[in-house]
Amino acid sequence: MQEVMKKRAVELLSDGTVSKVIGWMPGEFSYDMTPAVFTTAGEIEENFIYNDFCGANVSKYVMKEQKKDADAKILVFLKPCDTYSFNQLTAEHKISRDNVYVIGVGCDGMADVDKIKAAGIDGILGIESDGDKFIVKTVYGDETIAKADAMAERCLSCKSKKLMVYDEIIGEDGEVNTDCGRFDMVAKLESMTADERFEFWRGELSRCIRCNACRNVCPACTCEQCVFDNPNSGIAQKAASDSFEENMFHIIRAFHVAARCTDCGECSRVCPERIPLHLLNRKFIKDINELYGDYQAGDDTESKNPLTSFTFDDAEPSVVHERGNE
Amino acid sequence: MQVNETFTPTIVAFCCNWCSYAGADLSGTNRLQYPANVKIIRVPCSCRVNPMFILRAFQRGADGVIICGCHPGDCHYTTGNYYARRRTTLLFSMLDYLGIERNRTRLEWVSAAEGAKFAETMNDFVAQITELGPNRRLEDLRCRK
Amino acid sequence: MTNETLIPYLGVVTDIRIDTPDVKTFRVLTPDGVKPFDHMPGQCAMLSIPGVGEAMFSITSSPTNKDYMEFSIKKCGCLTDWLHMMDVGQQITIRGPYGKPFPVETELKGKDLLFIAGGIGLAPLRSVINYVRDNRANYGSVQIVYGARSKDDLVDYNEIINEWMTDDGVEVNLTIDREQEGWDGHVGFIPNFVKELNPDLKKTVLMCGPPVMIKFTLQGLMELGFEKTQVYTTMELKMKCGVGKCGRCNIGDKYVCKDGPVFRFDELDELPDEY
Amino acid sequence: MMLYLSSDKLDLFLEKASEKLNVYVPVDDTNGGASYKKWKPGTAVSKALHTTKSAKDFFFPQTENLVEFKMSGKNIEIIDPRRETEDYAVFGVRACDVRSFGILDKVFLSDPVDTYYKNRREHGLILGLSCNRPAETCFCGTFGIDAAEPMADVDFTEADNGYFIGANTEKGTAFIESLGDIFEDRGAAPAEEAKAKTREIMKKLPLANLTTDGFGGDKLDELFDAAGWADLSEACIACGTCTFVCPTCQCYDIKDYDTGHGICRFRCWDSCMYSDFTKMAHGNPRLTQKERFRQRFMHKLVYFPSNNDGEFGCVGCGRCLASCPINMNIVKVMKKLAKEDSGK
Repeated sequence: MQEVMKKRAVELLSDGTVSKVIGWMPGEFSYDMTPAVFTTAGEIEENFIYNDFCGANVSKYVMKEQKKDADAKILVFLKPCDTYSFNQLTAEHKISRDNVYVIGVGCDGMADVDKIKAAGIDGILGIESDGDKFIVKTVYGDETIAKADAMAERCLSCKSKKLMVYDEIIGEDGEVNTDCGRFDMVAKLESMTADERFEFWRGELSRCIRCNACRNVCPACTCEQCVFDNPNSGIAQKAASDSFEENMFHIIRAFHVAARCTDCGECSRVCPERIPLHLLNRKFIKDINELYGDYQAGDDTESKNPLTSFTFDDAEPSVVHERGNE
Repeated sequence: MQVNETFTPTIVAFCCNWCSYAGADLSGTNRLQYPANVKIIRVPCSCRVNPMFILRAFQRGADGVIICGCHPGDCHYTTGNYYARRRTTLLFSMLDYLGIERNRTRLEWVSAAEGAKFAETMNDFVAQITELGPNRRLEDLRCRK
Repeated sequence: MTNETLIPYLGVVTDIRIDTPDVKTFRVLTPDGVKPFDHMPGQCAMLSIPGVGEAMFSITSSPTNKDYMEFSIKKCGCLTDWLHMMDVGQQITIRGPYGKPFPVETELKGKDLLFIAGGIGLAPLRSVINYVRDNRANYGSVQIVYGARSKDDLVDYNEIINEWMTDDGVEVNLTIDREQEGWDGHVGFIPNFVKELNPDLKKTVLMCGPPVMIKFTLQGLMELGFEKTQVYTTMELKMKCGVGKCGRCNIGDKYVCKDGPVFRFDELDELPDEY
Repeated sequence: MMLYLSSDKLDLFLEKASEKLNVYVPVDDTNGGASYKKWKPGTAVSKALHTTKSAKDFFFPQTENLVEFKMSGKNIEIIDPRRETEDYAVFGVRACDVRSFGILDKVFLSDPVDTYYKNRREHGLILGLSCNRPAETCFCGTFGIDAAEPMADVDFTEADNGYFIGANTEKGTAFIESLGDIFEDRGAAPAEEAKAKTREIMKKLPLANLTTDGFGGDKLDELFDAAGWADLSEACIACGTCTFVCPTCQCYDIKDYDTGHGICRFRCWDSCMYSDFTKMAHGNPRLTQKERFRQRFMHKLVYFPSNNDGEFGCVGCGRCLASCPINMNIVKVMKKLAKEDSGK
């Protein structure tokens, strides 16, 4: 896959279709790839990499590059979940679609090194892909782990392997999976008592260190100045000072992206404290689906966001009081 | 949750300028009683109530928050309350999801002519919050006196 | 009073003088009616209104003034807006003094001095000027070049006219940016004015003002033949702690609050251009 | 001869210690990380190499109240909110974190002393634990740290189904003596063997050859203007993860919070990666992420050594390598800049 991608990138650069390529460059180990912008064929030949650990959603970098130079022609490689974010950004006029050449990259789920480490494999010197296994060389000896066991948590409940936007495809396009079970955990929480839910979320959110990684990485968080950074908002706080601050930050963060969140799972991926933040976003998605009809942000660039539309016979807020466990 | 007999809750009521705020006025001129611990904040429309307002009310010591707006179809700005209805529903649902007592928040449609309904709603809400006890799950400890 | 660095003392504003439309000078004493602390010219203090903010201001009054401390403050942000709104008798908090002063007791002793100030940039220099005037025997000639946008924007105009200009051995050159009715003095920007004045190359220069003025005046001085070792300035960056620990006011490895705010230009030259 | 405590007696040791002071131990979190928690009977000590956050919280907490103000009319009352700090011990601190305390000391205990920090520092007892299974992200050796010898108040070395214990400070010796006879005496050979083994593993790690050549206080000009910063900072998303998990990052912000019945002035960790870090009413000297990104690494590799006799502001714990959302970190910075330097 990597070689095909490299070849196409070099071709598109040389024939002048694009002037910048957004991809990944290698890290120190075999799993720490960094998103990168390439401008020459030489750089791509030398440094372009794509493998199971390139999980970062690069759609937001398109926006960043277009801010620097609105007319630059950009080539971007998008995985299925990234294409949803890309569509959503296009719908919100944050990205000008015309100047982007999208190569959709088929995806069978990305690996997460934390899962490998959680399986007790550490001191990693190198990771090789071998069929449905990874062979992990470590200072403590070689280990093997099934790819299924090393798959990122978010990929286990992948909603769709279908590429929603592309100019061409490398690899194989997949299907939307309506039976992915991504709301199972939300439903499980809903079925708990209020006290249990409170305990669960205190346990998770109290670890928050307010590093803002979840906000900054989010492809839906595109405000010029975040309300939490605005000294005039009255809530600009850097402190993780008190349970209220943590609750407030995460409620508002999730609320501000409600109905725009494509459920790409980046927030949970980047959290250094591994707080399952996607469960907040998914709660909103689930509620929207149940109350206002199925809606998937990023499906296309045309349909109307459920929070900027309404029907005359929407449910009253008291519906919250009537269902589920107290 | 400990229920204190002498507990007097602090209630914040966001009232739409065009209906429930006038409704509150009407209930006053009609000498209808509603508790003095309901603090009314006038907003131009129920749709103006940012979720942050609700959270900050709790932060600053509110034990319950109620939003009052025009009946669906009667919005001064035609559609504001329809948007408010969706947003508030989602926010209330999220608060519930986080384990915050679901009865601490409420949305009611009260028109300018419904002075009696306003007083009745407030009395009922205050009773409900009194029963729930003080807000402990969404309070800012720094603000506790 | 405590010797804690981050816990401030209490101060009372006993007098507010309106200098220009956007500059006021505040006189600060402790609640007991004495000067909060001793300082040297060029040093700063952290003033704060709790709940509004805390910020670093240069101390405008001279150390030789044993009765009170003064701060000339321009209205330009959240805290300064608040300070401008307050009345006499308001308590504020104050801590300091912070930073290194102008080397008035060492390198500047016996020198002929040229002060160049633009706008509110007079605030830190006024402390030095009055210190020098009060210790006249220790220094050579004093020349002051001061400019502002208009006549109304000249800070301490009365003191300049009535005290500095009448002093022996003090030459004051004022300028404003644009022609104005009732102004028969010089009109023009400071960098050009300094060149026109063609000061003696033996003089040591103390300069403060907006960054663009400093940049061009320094260029002018170099063209006249001054050395960077002859020119001092005072810097400002965002500060929170005032004691070199909060980590934001650094230019390279130097902290403005602790190693500055007074720098000689040859010292600044060694630091990266990030200010 | 060394003191020895068998593994099954660790709980007894923690219990005895808890009678004298509060003991904090690393505990596994629900989602795979670890963090320090106060030990209670039944608390299981984590086997993790690192806690997610470093141990700097104990001396320099993420948020702490500095001073409180009561406002009435034109008058202000200043209240020092501090209460007496209790004695406490932190168990399981690795060599890198122990070194980081020395670095923090240089900032907070230099004149003028930060009394908030000093107070906590003085009440704390550090129980170090030598590493026996370092990870690929470890590079403490680069900064002259021996992963096998934490050099804390008391060092614990795992060997022979237990811990070999040695005190390095008077405070540590007094603490060990105060616990009575729960330890036995044993020959130190197994401990030395374990340490030697750790040192061997350290040599085989991928970052074992990383050096600080080309960095230091005297390299200011060439590093500041290095071309590599633009590429390195390209992908940075400007979050504060690296600074907040870092054991040596100590920048803070001071803010006021209106509680409705007073003003509480608190300080909290701040990150040079944030756009408002240096933003003032009249502008910002660090306008783009490149400058902010550069500041963080210049501080650790140039400014800090310049002001502290050549000591670097990094201890090689590897936390930023493990948690950066886009996998950019000090190792990549050092390698790229060193390469650029040698290419000249």
